[in-house]
Amino acid sequence: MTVGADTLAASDTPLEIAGRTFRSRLILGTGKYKDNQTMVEAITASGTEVVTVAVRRVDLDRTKEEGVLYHLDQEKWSLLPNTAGCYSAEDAIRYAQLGRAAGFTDWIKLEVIGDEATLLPDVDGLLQAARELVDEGFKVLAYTNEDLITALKLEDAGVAAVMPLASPIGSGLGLLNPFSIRLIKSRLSVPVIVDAGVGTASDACVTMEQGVDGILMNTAIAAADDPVRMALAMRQATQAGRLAYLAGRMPRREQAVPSSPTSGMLD
Amino acid sequence: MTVGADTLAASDTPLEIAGRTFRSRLILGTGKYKDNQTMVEAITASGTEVVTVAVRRVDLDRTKEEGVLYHLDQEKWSLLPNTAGCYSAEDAIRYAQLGRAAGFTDWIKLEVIGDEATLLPDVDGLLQAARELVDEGFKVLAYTNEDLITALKLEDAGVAAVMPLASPIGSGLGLLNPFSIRLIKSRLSVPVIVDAGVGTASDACVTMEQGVDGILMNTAIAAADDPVRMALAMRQATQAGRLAYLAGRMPRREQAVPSSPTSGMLD
Amino acid sequence: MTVGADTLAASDTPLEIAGRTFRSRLILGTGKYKDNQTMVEAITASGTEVVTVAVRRVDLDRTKEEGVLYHLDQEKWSLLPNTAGCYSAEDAIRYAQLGRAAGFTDWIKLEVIGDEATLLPDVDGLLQAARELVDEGFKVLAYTNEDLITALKLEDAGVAAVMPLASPIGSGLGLLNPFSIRLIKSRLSVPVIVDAGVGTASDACVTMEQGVDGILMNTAIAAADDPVRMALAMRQATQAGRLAYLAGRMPRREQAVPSSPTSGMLD
Amino acid sequence: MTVGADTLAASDTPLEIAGRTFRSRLILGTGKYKDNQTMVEAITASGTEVVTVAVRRVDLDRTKEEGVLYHLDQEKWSLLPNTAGCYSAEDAIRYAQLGRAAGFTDWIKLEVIGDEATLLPDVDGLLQAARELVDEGFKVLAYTNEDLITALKLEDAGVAAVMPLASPIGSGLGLLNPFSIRLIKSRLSVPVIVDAGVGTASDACVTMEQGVDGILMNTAIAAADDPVRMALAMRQATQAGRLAYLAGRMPRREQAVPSSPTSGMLD
Amino acid sequence: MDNSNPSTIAVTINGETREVPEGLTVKDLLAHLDLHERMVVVEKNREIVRREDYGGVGVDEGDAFELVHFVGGG
Amino acid sequence: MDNSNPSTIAVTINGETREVPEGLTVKDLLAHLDLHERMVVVEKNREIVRREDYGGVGVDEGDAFELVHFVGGG
Amino acid sequence: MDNSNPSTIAVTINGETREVPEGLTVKDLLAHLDLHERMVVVEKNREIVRREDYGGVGVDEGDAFELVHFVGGG
Amino acid sequence: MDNSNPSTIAVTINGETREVPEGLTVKDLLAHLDLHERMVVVEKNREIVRREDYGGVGVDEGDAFELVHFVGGG
Repeated sequence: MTVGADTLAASDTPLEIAGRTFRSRLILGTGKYKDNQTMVEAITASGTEVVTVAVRRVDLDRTKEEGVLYHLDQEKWSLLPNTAGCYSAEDAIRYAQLGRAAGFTDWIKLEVIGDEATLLPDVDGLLQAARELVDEGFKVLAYTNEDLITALKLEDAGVAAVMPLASPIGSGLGLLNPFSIRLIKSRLSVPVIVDAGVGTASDACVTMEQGVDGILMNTAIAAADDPVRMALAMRQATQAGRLAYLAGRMPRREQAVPSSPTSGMLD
Repeated sequence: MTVGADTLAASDTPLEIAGRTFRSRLILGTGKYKDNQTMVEAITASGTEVVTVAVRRVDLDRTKEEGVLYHLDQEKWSLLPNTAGCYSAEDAIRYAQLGRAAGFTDWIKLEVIGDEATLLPDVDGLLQAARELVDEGFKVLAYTNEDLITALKLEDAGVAAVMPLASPIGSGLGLLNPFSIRLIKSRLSVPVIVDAGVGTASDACVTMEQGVDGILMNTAIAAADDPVRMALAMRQATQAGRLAYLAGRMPRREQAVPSSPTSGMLD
Repeated sequence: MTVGADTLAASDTPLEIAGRTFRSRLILGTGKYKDNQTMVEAITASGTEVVTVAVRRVDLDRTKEEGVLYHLDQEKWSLLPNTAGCYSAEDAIRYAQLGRAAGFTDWIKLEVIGDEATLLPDVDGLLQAARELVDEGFKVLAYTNEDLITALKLEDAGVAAVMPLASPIGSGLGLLNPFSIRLIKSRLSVPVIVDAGVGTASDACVTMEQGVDGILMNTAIAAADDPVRMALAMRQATQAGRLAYLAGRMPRREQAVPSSPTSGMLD
Repeated sequence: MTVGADTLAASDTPLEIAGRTFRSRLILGTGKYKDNQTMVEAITASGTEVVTVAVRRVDLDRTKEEGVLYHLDQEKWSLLPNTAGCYSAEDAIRYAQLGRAAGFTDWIKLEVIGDEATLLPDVDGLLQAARELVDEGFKVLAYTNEDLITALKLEDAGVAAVMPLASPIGSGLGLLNPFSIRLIKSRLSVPVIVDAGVGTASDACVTMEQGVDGILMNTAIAAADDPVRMALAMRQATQAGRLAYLAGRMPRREQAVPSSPTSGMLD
Repeated sequence: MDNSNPSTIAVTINGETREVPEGLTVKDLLAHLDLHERMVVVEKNREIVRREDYGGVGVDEGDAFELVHFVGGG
Repeated sequence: MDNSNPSTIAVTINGETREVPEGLTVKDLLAHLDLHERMVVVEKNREIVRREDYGGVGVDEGDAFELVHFVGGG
Repeated sequence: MDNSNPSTIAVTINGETREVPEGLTVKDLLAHLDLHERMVVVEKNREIVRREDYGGVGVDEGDAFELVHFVGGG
Repeated sequence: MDNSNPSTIAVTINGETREVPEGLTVKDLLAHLDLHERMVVVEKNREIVRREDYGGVGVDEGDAFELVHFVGGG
C-alpha cells in the first residue's frame, strides 16, 4: 500500500539549497497550531526537514515554555528563522541578525511586507534587504510575489532561494497564477520554492507539477480540521506532483482514445 | 521520508465494493502499454489491487503469449473484465458472460458506448444491460457520464459501483465538472469511482478531494513518458486527495492572515 | 458610443429555429421578477424576441390580473410555453397540449425533470416525450443535460432545438463544461441553445464563444440587484460572444509579443 | 436589436481620467494591423475615444505615409503616446518628452520594460520614471504588473491611471489573476485600466466585471481573423461587463432553484 | 357565488369541489367564474375542450375541470 | 495444421472458415489449435461452452466458434 | 539628395552619417529631407528643439539629430 | 522580583521600564529574570550582545534591552 523510501529516493533527486540537500521538498511553518503537540505530530507526519520560526520578544510575565525551541528536536528539523512582521528593509535586517545571533543557523526566510491587509511583499525593500544580508553572509530565502523581474533581481542579488507566493499568506486560495510560477522557474537557476497560499493537497500537487523545487506552507496544515492527517496529505501530494512533473504527463486531447483494443471484436 | 503502511491504514478506511475491501483506491487498466514488463512494473508501483482487462478473440495466427493473463499474477491483482467496444446492451451482456465464463470473477466493468468519436456511454443501453446483468448475478461496476439522474437509476438497478467519467476516455482533460461529481457522490450510497479522463497527478488528487471512493485510470499512466514513475505519482496523489478530503481543508479567504504572531514585535 | 442596428445585422446571420428567424440570440424566462413592470422593462432591455411562460391553474380566489398575458404584448414577443415542473413524459405531454390549446403557438420548451433538488432532466422521459410531441406536430425545444449522446437522439427525434444546460437551473454557476457544449454544437445540425445556469454577463459571452446558436436565461436577470441593467448587459454580452466567435480570436501564446515596433528606436 | 446611446449613457457614468471624461471604457493600440484602413475601421467599430501610438525614428528612405498621424483623425481620437521599447527610466523619460514635444498631448502611457521575452515591467524603473514625469507635468498612465504594493506606490507618485496587466503583452491569455486585479481596484482611488493580455471578448467582459474602470488592448483586435468584427465584439463585451458589475449579479448556488412556480400544478 | 339556489350541482374545479348552477355550458362556467375565455384553457375530465366548443359542452354533476393559463416561468 | 487429411470438416472459428479433422471435441479442437484450455473461453454457435463440457461437446460441420481470452484493456 | 555640392557638412541623422549643405537651419533640414514640420519631432545633440525654434537653430558639422514621429503602437 | 532593595536602577526591557538591582551583568540579568541563556538573544541599546560576552557586559541605568527568542511562525 505504501511506497518504500528507496523507491522514492530512486525516483527523484534531492532538493539542494545553499549547499545542503534535503529529501523532502516541503518546508513547514510552526505558527497557528492549536497546541505544540499537534504541531510536532503534524511536522513529523509531513516528513519535512526544515521548519520556520519567528523572532519575538520573550514574554517576561509568562512561562518560559512558550519558546518553540522547547518543542522542536533540532536533530530532526533545521530551523529557518523568518522576518515576518517587518515592514522595512531595516527592520528585516535587524530581525535577521537577531535570528542568526541565536546561534543555530545563518539561513533567513526574508519577508519585507508592504501592506498589512494582504501581507504582499515590498519588492523594493526586499531587494535592499536581500543585498545587505547576502553581503553579511546570510543564506537568504526570499519571500516574493509572482513578478519574474523581481525574481531575476533577487537571483542576481545572490539569494539562496526565490520564494514566490501561490496566493496571499493564509488565504488558502491555491495557485492563482501557474503561468507566472512556471515562467519564474524557467528563468532562474536558484531553487524556486512556492511560499504561501496553498490551501489543500491538490494545490500542492499542481504547484509541484509546474516544475518548482519545493513548497513552504503553514496555515493549510495548521488550520485544517485534522492537521496531522493533512500534513500526511501534503507530503504525498508534494511527492506526487514532483513525480508527475518528472514522469512527463500524457498529452491532452479534445477527443477520446480507446484504452482497449478496437480489433478482435466478435461477430 | 516515506509513510508507513500502518500510518496510512490508520488514516483512512478501506474501500469496499460488493463486499470486498481494498486498501488501494486506484483501479488500473492494462491497455496501451508499450510492453508487458512496463505494464507490470507500473501496476506494481501504483499499489492497485484490481486491474481491468478486455475480452477479445484469440489471434490464431499469433503467439499465444499475447494473452494478458500470462503476465498478471492473480495472487496480486484481481481481474475486472470490461465490455469496452460494445455499442448495445446485447453486445455488452454477451461480453460480460464471456468474461465471467473465464472463471476468475463475476465482476464486470460495464461499458455501453454511444458514440465512436467520444466513447461516451449510451445511458439507455447502459441501464438495460445493468438491470439484466444484476439479475444474472453479476457485480456490475458501471461506466457512466456525469448525469446524476442516470447515476441514481444505476444505483436503483443494483450496481456495485457507479463510475462517472472525469472527461472522455483517453483525453487526459482531467476533472471537467467537479460540481457534478460532488453532486453524484452526495446522493449515492454505493461507491462512486471516477473512471476515465484523469491526465496527471493533480487531476487524481483534486478528484479524490471531491469525496469520491476511488479512481480508475489507464492512459494517464500508460501514455506518460515514464509510466512507472507516473504510476507512483498517481498512487501518492490518490492517497493525498483522499486524506485531504478526510482532514477537512482550511477555509478560503480573500484576505491574508499572518502565520507568525503580530504581537511581541520590537520597538 | 453604441452600435447601429445595421452594423450588427451585417455582422451576424439571424438565428433560425423551426423556420422562423430572430435577430436576437437571447430567449428570456418570465419567472421570479419582483413585479411585472420590472419584467417587462427587463425583457425590453434584453432585446429578446421570445419569452417562456409556464402553464398553471387559474387561481379562482385571486384577481385575474395574475395571468402573464395581461403584461406581454404579443406583437413584440413570441410566447414559448414550457413544461416546467413535469416529472414524467406523460405530464409533460399533457402540459404541452394545454399550452398549445391556448392558441398562441405550437412551440414547446420541453422539460422532463428527474430530480427535485437539481432539476436535472430525465433523459429517458425526455426522449419519449420529445418523440410523441414531434409526432403531434409540436416544435419541440428540448431542455437537456450536457450529454452528447442524448443530444444526438433528440436531434434524431426531430426536435427544433437542443437546449443543454450550462449548470443547474437557477444556480448561476455559469458554463461548467465548455468542452461538452462545444462537442454538442460540433455534432448537431439543429440549433443549440444553452439553457439554464448562466449567472452573469461573462457567462453568456463565453457560452456564445463556444459557437452555440443562442442562450435561454431567467434567474440571472430576474435575481440581479438591477434586472433591467443586467438585461442590457446580457444583450451586449450575447452579441459580443457571438461576434468574437465569428471574428476568430487571436492565438494564445505563452510568451509576450510587442504591439509596438521593435525597430526605429533611438541611439 | 441594438441599444440606444441614451439608454447606455443612462446606465453608466462616464470614465474620468486626469479631468477628461470618456463614454467608452476601451483604449486601443494602433500596432500590428495588416493595413491602415483595417486599423481605422477597427478603431471606429470599437467606439474608443483614445488610441495609443509609439514614438519611433522617421525612416528617411521610405514614404512619409508611414506616420500614423496621416490616418488618425484627431477630431475623433485622442492620442496617447507610449514608451514601448524602453528598458530604463531614463529612456522612458526621453521618449515621453519627445511624445509631448509633438504638440498633441501631455498624456503618456508609461512602460519601463524589465525583460525582452515577457515584456514585464521593471517596477523600480517604472516608479522612478513615473515620479519624474509627474514632476514634469505629464499625465502618466502607468503600465504595471499585478502587484498591489507597486500600484499603491504609483498612486502615491501621482499617476493619472494605474494599468495592471491581465497577462503578458500580446499573449492573449486573458485575465490570469482576477483576484489581484480586484484587489488593486479595491484599494486605489485613481482609475484602474487593465492593459495587455486580453485575448477575446469574454476576457474583456470578465475583466470589467472585476469593477475596473477600463481596458486597453491591441493584439486581440489587430490579430483576430476579422479585426473589425472583433472590435465590435470588444466594444459590446466591455459595456456588458461594466453593466453586469453595476447591476449586481445573482448569488451562486450549488443547488437548483426553479424559475417557474412550483404551485398551481394540475392533479 | 350564490349557493342558496336550490338547483346547483357539485363539480371539481382545479382540485376543489364547488357548487355551480345546474345546466351551464363551459362558456357559462367561465362567465360564472368571471374568467376571460381568451385567457383560459379548459380541461374537462382530462380532455381539453377546444375554445370553439365552449358553448356546446355542458357542465354536469361530478365533472372535473382544470382551468389553466400562462404565468411567468423560465 | 494438417489439411491433407481427406476427412476434414469446415467450421468457422473467430470469423474465419477453417478445415479441421472430423470428430473432434471442443477439447480436441483447442489442442489442435495449440491453445490452453485455461486461457480460452469458447462460444459455439453463440452459446458459451462451459469448460467442464469441453470433452463432451463435439465439433460439427458448419459450427461457428468464438475463441476469446483476456487482453490488456482499460 | 545632391552631394556634388562642394560645401557640404557631415551630420548624423537617425544614426546615419549624412552630407548636407552647409548653413542650414533645422527648418531647412526638414525641407531638405522632404519632411513636414508638423509631423516630426527633432532632437539635436540629445536636446529637443522646440518647433518654434526650427528657423533659428542651425545645423553644424558633427551635429547628431534624431527625427522622430508617431507610428502605430500598443 | 524584589523591588524593596534600595539600590536598584531603572532599565527598559522589551519596552517596559523595570527596576533591577544595581551592578548586574547581562548574564546576571537573565538569571534575575529566570531566563535560560541558550534560549534568548539580547540586544542592548540596539546592539546585539554576543552570548560569550554576557558575563562581561554590564546593565546600567537607562539601558534599553530587547530579549527575544524563537516562537512558532510561518
